[in-house]
Amino acid sequence: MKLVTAFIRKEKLIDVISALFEKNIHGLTVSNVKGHGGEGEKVETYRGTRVKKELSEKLKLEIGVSDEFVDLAVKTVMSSARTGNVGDGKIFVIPVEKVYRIRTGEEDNQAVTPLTPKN
Amino acid sequence: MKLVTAFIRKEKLIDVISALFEKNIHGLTVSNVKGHGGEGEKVETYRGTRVKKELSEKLKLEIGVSDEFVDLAVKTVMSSARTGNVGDGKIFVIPVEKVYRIRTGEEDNQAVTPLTPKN
Amino acid sequence: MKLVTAFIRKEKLIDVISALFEKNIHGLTVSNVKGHGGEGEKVETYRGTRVKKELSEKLKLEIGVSDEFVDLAVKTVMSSARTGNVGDGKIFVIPVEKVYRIRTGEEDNQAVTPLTPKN
Amino acid sequence: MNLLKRFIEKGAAPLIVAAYLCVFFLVSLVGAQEETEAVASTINGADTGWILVSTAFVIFMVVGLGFFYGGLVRRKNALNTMMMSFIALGIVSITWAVIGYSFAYGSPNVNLIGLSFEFFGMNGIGLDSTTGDDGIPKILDFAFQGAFAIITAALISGAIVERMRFSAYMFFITIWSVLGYAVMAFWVWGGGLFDFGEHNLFGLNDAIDFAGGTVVHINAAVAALVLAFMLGKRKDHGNKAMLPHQVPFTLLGAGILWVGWFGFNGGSAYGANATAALAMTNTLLAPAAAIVAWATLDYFRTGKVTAVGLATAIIVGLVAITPGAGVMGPIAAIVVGLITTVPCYFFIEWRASSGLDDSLDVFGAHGLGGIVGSLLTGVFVSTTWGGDVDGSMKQFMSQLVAVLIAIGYSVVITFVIASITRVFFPLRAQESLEDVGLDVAMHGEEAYSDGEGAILIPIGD
Amino acid sequence: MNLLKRFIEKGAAPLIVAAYLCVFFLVSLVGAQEETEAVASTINGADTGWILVSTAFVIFMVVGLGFFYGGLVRRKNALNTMMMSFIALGIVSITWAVIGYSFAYGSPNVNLIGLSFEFFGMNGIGLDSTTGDDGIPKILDFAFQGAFAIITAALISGAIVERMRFSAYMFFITIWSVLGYAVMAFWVWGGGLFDFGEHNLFGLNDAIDFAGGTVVHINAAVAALVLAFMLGKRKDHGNKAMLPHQVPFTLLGAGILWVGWFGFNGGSAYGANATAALAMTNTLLAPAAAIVAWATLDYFRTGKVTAVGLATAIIVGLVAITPGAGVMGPIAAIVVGLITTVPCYFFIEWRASSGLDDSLDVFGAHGLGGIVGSLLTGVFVSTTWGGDVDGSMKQFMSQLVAVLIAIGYSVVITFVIASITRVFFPLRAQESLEDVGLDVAMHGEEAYSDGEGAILIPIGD
Amino acid sequence: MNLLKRFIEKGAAPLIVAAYLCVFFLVSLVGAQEETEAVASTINGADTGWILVSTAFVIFMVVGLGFFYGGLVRRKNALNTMMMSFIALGIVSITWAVIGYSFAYGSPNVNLIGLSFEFFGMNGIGLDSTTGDDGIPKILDFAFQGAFAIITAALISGAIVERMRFSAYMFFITIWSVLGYAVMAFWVWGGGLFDFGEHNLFGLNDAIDFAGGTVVHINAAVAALVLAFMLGKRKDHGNKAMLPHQVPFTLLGAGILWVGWFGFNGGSAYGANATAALAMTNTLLAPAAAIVAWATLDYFRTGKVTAVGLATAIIVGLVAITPGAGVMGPIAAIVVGLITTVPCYFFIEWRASSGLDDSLDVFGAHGLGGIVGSLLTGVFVSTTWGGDVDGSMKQFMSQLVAVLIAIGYSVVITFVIASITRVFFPLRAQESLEDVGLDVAMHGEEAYSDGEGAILIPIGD
Ligand SMILES: Nc1ncnc2c1ncn2[C@@H]1O[C@H](COP(=O)(O)OP(=O)(O)O)[C@@H](O)[C@H]1O
Ligand SMILES: Nc1ncnc2c1ncn2[C@@H]1O[C@H](COP(=O)(O)OP(=O)(O)O)[C@@H](O)[C@H]1O
Ligand SMILES: Nc1ncnc2c1ncn2[C@@H]1O[C@H](COP(=O)(O)OP(=O)(O)O)[C@@H](O)[C@H]1O
Repeated sequence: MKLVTAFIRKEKLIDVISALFEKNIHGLTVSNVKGHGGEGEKVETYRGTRVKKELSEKLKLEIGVSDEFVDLAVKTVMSSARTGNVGDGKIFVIPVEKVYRIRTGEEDNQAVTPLTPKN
Repeated sequence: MKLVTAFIRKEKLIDVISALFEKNIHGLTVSNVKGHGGEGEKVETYRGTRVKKELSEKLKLEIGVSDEFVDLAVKTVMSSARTGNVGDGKIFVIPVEKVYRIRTGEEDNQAVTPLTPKN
Repeated sequence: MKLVTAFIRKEKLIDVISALFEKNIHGLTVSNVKGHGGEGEKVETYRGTRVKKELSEKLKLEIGVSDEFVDLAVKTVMSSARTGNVGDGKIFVIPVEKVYRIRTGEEDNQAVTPLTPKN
Repeated sequence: MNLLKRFIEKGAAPLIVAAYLCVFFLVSLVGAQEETEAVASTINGADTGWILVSTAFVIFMVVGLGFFYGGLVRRKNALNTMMMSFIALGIVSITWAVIGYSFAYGSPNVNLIGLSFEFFGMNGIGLDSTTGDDGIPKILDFAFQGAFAIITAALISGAIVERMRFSAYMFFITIWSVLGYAVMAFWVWGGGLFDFGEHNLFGLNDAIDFAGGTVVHINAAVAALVLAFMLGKRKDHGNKAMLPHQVPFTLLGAGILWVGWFGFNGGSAYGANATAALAMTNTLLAPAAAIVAWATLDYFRTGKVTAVGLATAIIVGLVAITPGAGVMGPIAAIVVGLITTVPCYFFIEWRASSGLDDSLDVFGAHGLGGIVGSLLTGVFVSTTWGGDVDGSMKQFMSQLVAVLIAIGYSVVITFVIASITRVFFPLRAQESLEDVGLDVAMHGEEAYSDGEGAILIPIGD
Repeated sequence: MNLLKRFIEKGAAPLIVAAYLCVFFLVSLVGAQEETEAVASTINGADTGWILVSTAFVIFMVVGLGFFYGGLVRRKNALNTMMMSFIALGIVSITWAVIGYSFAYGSPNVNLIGLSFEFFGMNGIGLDSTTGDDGIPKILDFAFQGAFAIITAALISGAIVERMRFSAYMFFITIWSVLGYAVMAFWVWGGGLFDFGEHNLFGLNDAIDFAGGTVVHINAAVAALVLAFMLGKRKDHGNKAMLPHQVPFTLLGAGILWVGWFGFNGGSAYGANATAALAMTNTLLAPAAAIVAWATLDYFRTGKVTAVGLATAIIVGLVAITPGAGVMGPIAAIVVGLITTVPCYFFIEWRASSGLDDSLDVFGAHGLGGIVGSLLTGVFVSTTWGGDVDGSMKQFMSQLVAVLIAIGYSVVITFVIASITRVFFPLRAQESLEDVGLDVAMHGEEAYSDGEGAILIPIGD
Repeated sequence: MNLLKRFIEKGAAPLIVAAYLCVFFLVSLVGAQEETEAVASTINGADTGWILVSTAFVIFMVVGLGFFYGGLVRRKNALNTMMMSFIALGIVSITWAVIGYSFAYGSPNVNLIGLSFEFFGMNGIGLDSTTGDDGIPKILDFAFQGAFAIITAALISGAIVERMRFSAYMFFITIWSVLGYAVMAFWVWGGGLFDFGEHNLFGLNDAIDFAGGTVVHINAAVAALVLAFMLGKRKDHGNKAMLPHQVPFTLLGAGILWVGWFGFNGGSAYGANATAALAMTNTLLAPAAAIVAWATLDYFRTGKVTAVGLATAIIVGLVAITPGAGVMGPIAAIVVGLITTVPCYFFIEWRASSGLDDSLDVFGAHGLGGIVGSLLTGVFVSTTWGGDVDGSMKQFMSQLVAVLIAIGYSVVITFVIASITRVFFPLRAQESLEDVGLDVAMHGEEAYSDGEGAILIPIGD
């Protein structure tokens, strides 16, 4: 199993989620993050204080999937989160050794996704 | 070493933390996330705008432990975070290659947990 | 490739970021977390309610780097985030199987860092 | 069965409104003819101006209360808590127009008790009517006193936040604002029961309540306590730390309440005169003294002066001076502020760890503060400062008896009304909703939303 | 080309200010001599006091409006939205001093239309001048009416938030506050066009607008609608859920607006008298009725009483009673509140899912509410309650004609001014800035900042 | 040693309170007899009404100030900053009652300087006493002027937020409100030093300070500066970006301050008269002009009109017009607003990058604004507008001398009081606490808490 971890634009979230749902990938977690990549900096001014904001608001998506779903998840995120402008983000695929469903104690593949990917 | 990563219910946090402390697991990090799993959606209305909220507020717990602690940590989280209702969350066990304690530069097992698990 | 994941003090962020930039490491993501480690607890009082705050505010840094950058990233974070007092945090080096740049679809090393580390 | 329940739940509110509507239309037909009868007496512009302002200030208090309370609850219940204050502005204004004002200020149907229908549906209140000697338009008296009714009803909510069903709350205050508030207002200010002296009751003097210590604060606080008991404590009470989600709102609320209270107490002089000036000054000094006392206690016990404590102290000081604001000297006001703080401080300390889930300490602040303030009014009232009598044991006893009657009545009537409410609506939200939070559960909204993961539902769905 | 554009963009504002400065200095030289000419009549202290307070209250409304609107937008546009209200305090005060007041209240240059230069640059308004019979210092009348001009301009912003360019907005309201607002104020209150009866127009009565239903609410709402059309809808409108980022601010704003409105309507009685008292009471009861009605509709349709809905209901009720606050009875006020709520409720429901991006429903609340309220004033106005006439079909028609003229003029003038504005500034922010948010894009600030990742730029850089 | 220190730290506050208590009880015994002696003169209802309202407004300013300042600091210091304003409401009210009012308005013990004990412990202020010609109850004068003392003390806090120890601050303002504020109030308004003309000092005219430019703003700003110097700069000053954590609070605060200032300046006319109306209008126009000027400067320099800038401009304009609000014409007020903005703007720009950590620019806004405003009052004061003199070089010099004396005295007295404070409490919080934030460190609370990771401590622990 893998944890597909993507940093994406805030305004793309709904598109990405909807795309994932369509592919039958329903388990995911989102968090607010701030990132620095190739994007330009913003300058802000508060009275005499001028600051350069090095970080822009992004979202982090964590999607735990069984191995056969990895590619699908990556592709789905990639296509739905892309705008083509700098700042679209990255996807990291992280290995996972074990997965448990807290409610039932089920392990591994049972705990993450439906059995067959829907294309 | 592993990073035990759990997505749990907000209201269960204190129970989980206390349970971990009892087992002598003290190093952990919590963050606010929003997740989608098997839970039902909520509908909200703001004037004429009706929306379906696909995400519910959850917490993410990251617990870096040495290998002998993994099972204990997983079990402790699983039992203390369980309500039995849909939405209890998942635990992912992620491999870690190196751990460092920033303060001292200590590495690996020294950096994470007490040497012997307390049952 | 690795995801260098560090939990650091809030007030050290700018120092850490600047240090990383100097080493030509520009891709990173920051998030607000709360952690428990060796630090003392704080007691707060709200009317008659007294509480022990087990968690202190920290930041989580995620830096996706190609293998040759791992050590540099770790050392840079370690030296710039250190105060020497309890609570400086930990660094976890997590293996990554694949990295994608969403904008272009580029993979792996191309997706993360400049090709040669700058010392 | 379920369907029936749902019908009642969904149907009750519109039915009430429909009833209002009918009543009003009838009344408006009748009323039109009678309005001109009232004998015109001269309006005093200066006094009227001050009461106009005071009315606005007391309405502002309701907003302040919403924020004072709203900041103290958890994020997920912020709107629900604020709504309990704001909805009172709607409901109680209307009940006050229909019958509340009449019960409180009409010539009594039942001696000592009131229940007058003289001003039913605002009948008989014309543009030219005044309150008599005061030279205030009667219609302004209606609004000013109406604002008191609103804030009193809203005060109750502090004890039952984070668990009471909103529809039950609406139903409850609809009735309570009439039978709980208006009736007691008659006893205190309309010439009713609490004019012990006038009616030769128990050989006591008239109980003094300058601006509403008994009828507003004790009354609301006791009602709050009774409701809290009937509802039971929140699921998390005593197990989990429930911290104020936004203390600045609480400070803002306390600040607004203080400013509004200048109208509450100052306006109760019914004119822009020396008594109003005295009430104003006392309304500044008593909370100031309470702040100093509370901060000292805080500092002494924990080494830290807390913001929530300071906000609470403001309320305690304001409540304490309310019954005597215009009848005692400023030094006495300071003393009242200092003294009252002590029991309130320790009661609130104790309450938090007790099983009693008066969630935002309505009783600790308004009840105890009102009681101590009322009793101290019997001690410090002074003819030098415009009181009808000087402080005495007899006056103290008169105050005590009034307080006891107020408590007793409030216990009974609140219990009765809540029991009736229970017939139509479960008083309490389902336990699982407490985890979700009442904002989403009762109002389908979140106080602070970033819209993440929210998908627009096209109309028709 | 780009340089020129940049010059115009950056240069326009200072030029305007420079122009102001010149005008004022000239005026002040001239003015100094003429000021003493006005005939002193007696000032009524009580009435003056109340209007002093009312002025402060109406200014407070602008703050309230900023929060009402600011809470409803997304976090990234919070400051931009609030700034649209706050900047109006600066700009419109000045335009009002230069020429607005003169257009609205000077003796007309053009019959029925006004455009007087009598008080140009506040010329001729001295310390001793009064408004005549009222016994209010003329300079206070200036400030009180100026506050109305400010709030009217600020109201418009609700329709165009989250996408209008700030410089274009500033330019627009500079002109609109004079040609859009002041001109119509003359028609309504200065003795102009809307005094149908006096001028024997169309065989109608004078149109009644006690506190500004047409000139403030309909006028602003129609202007808002026109601007919204000209700007087009937000990029995300209809695709993405755009939720209020901080509903407590919206409640706070609604509360402040209500309190301020007591000065708006009550002050429009121009004295601390029975009419002010009536206006005050009606300003309490109509929104209360609107709350009850809105809550009922909400509850009936979705089972949930919403906080945003309640805040909206307050505004709708306040708008509805504005034109008739001091000329109809309190029961009528309740009825007005109840009736007006219904069309506003359903219009706003519908609007959200339509293509019309009147983002914060300025038209649904102020436009529709103002129209229905104005028409109902023609029905419920009553001599018993101080009106000059009783409700009648003729009065209803007079109201209707006034409403239609107001709408027509507002459409035309807004279109013209916005078109002129467009010559100097693109009306709309670049589309990509809508994603970033206008706070950063237009103001270089964030409403809520934790300073993370912010690096101090040394001066000189 | 440590124990002793701890005792002093923890013990000082209660001892102060104990002292208060003793004083009051004594006073109340004595006072009771003397109260009736004052000669009753007629109370003017209209004027009294307006001052009642103005008092409430000035108290509201303190709330506004807390939010203005509170929004500008970092999240972790929000409560501490707000508390510095709120605690002043408690402490200064009491010091004002004990001795402040007496020092400011009693007949002087020391000629020109004051230090009167006439009204010690409010002795001699009865229900019937008035301020004489004004027809305002003396006790209202006490409250109204007390509100000025409170806001002045609170203003100081802006320079020392995020690092001053709270107990030291409390101790400091306790003394400063008497020796810093009340003494200078006597000089300006009580008939003291600054009545140069009356006392034939330096051949100058009486210095004009209509509503408190010197005694409130310059005085507080200089004290702020001195304290900032004595404390030293924040650890992060100049290294790290310290951004306002909640700009909407700053806008709210500025809005509330503006509204409250109508009472501050308008109430300083001591009546509901033409001068009050003038002061009101000028208090609208000067900040409006300041907004326009500031926005223009902002726009010209960075292309962006900032919200924090706009809020600052409001304050600058308000401060600038304070000394001359009731003695100059409205066009002059606009000019004052425009002119004063320029130096304040550039000073504040420069300050941020200097080593001077006047954290929230108390000096830049209140000091510089007050100085320029005071001097311009000497230029623009006009008998046409109710001034005693017309603007002249001599008057300008009188203003200048008054400003210089005010600055000099404020420097000295603040230094002395802070040095005394230092004996009992370290002025500054430990450096490590600056990282944690003073909310947790000084008050044991967080402004915004989600309760995560908070474990309830059972009582007894
Ligand atoms: N190496 C990295 N490690 C962690 N996060 C990264 C990394 N590179 C980019 N990100 C995240 O992705 C976001 C967008 O990346 P950026 O490099 O600007 O996009 P692009 O790939 O289009 O140039 C950043 O704001 C950051 O949150
Ligand atoms: N595959 C997954 N990847 C990442 N997070 C997940 C995944 N599945 C569930 N979660 C997280 O766990 C939370 C609860 O999961 P859910 O599936 O509703 O619980 P249950 O296992 O009881 O059905 C979700 O809100 C989400 O945050
Ligand atoms: N085992 C762990 N797993 C996850 N996070 C940890 C762990 N240990 C420490 N942390 C994070 O690091 C922060 C500081 O750790 P702490 O142990 O206090 O520092 P130190 O290593 O200096 O003693 C904690 O607040 C927590 O966020």
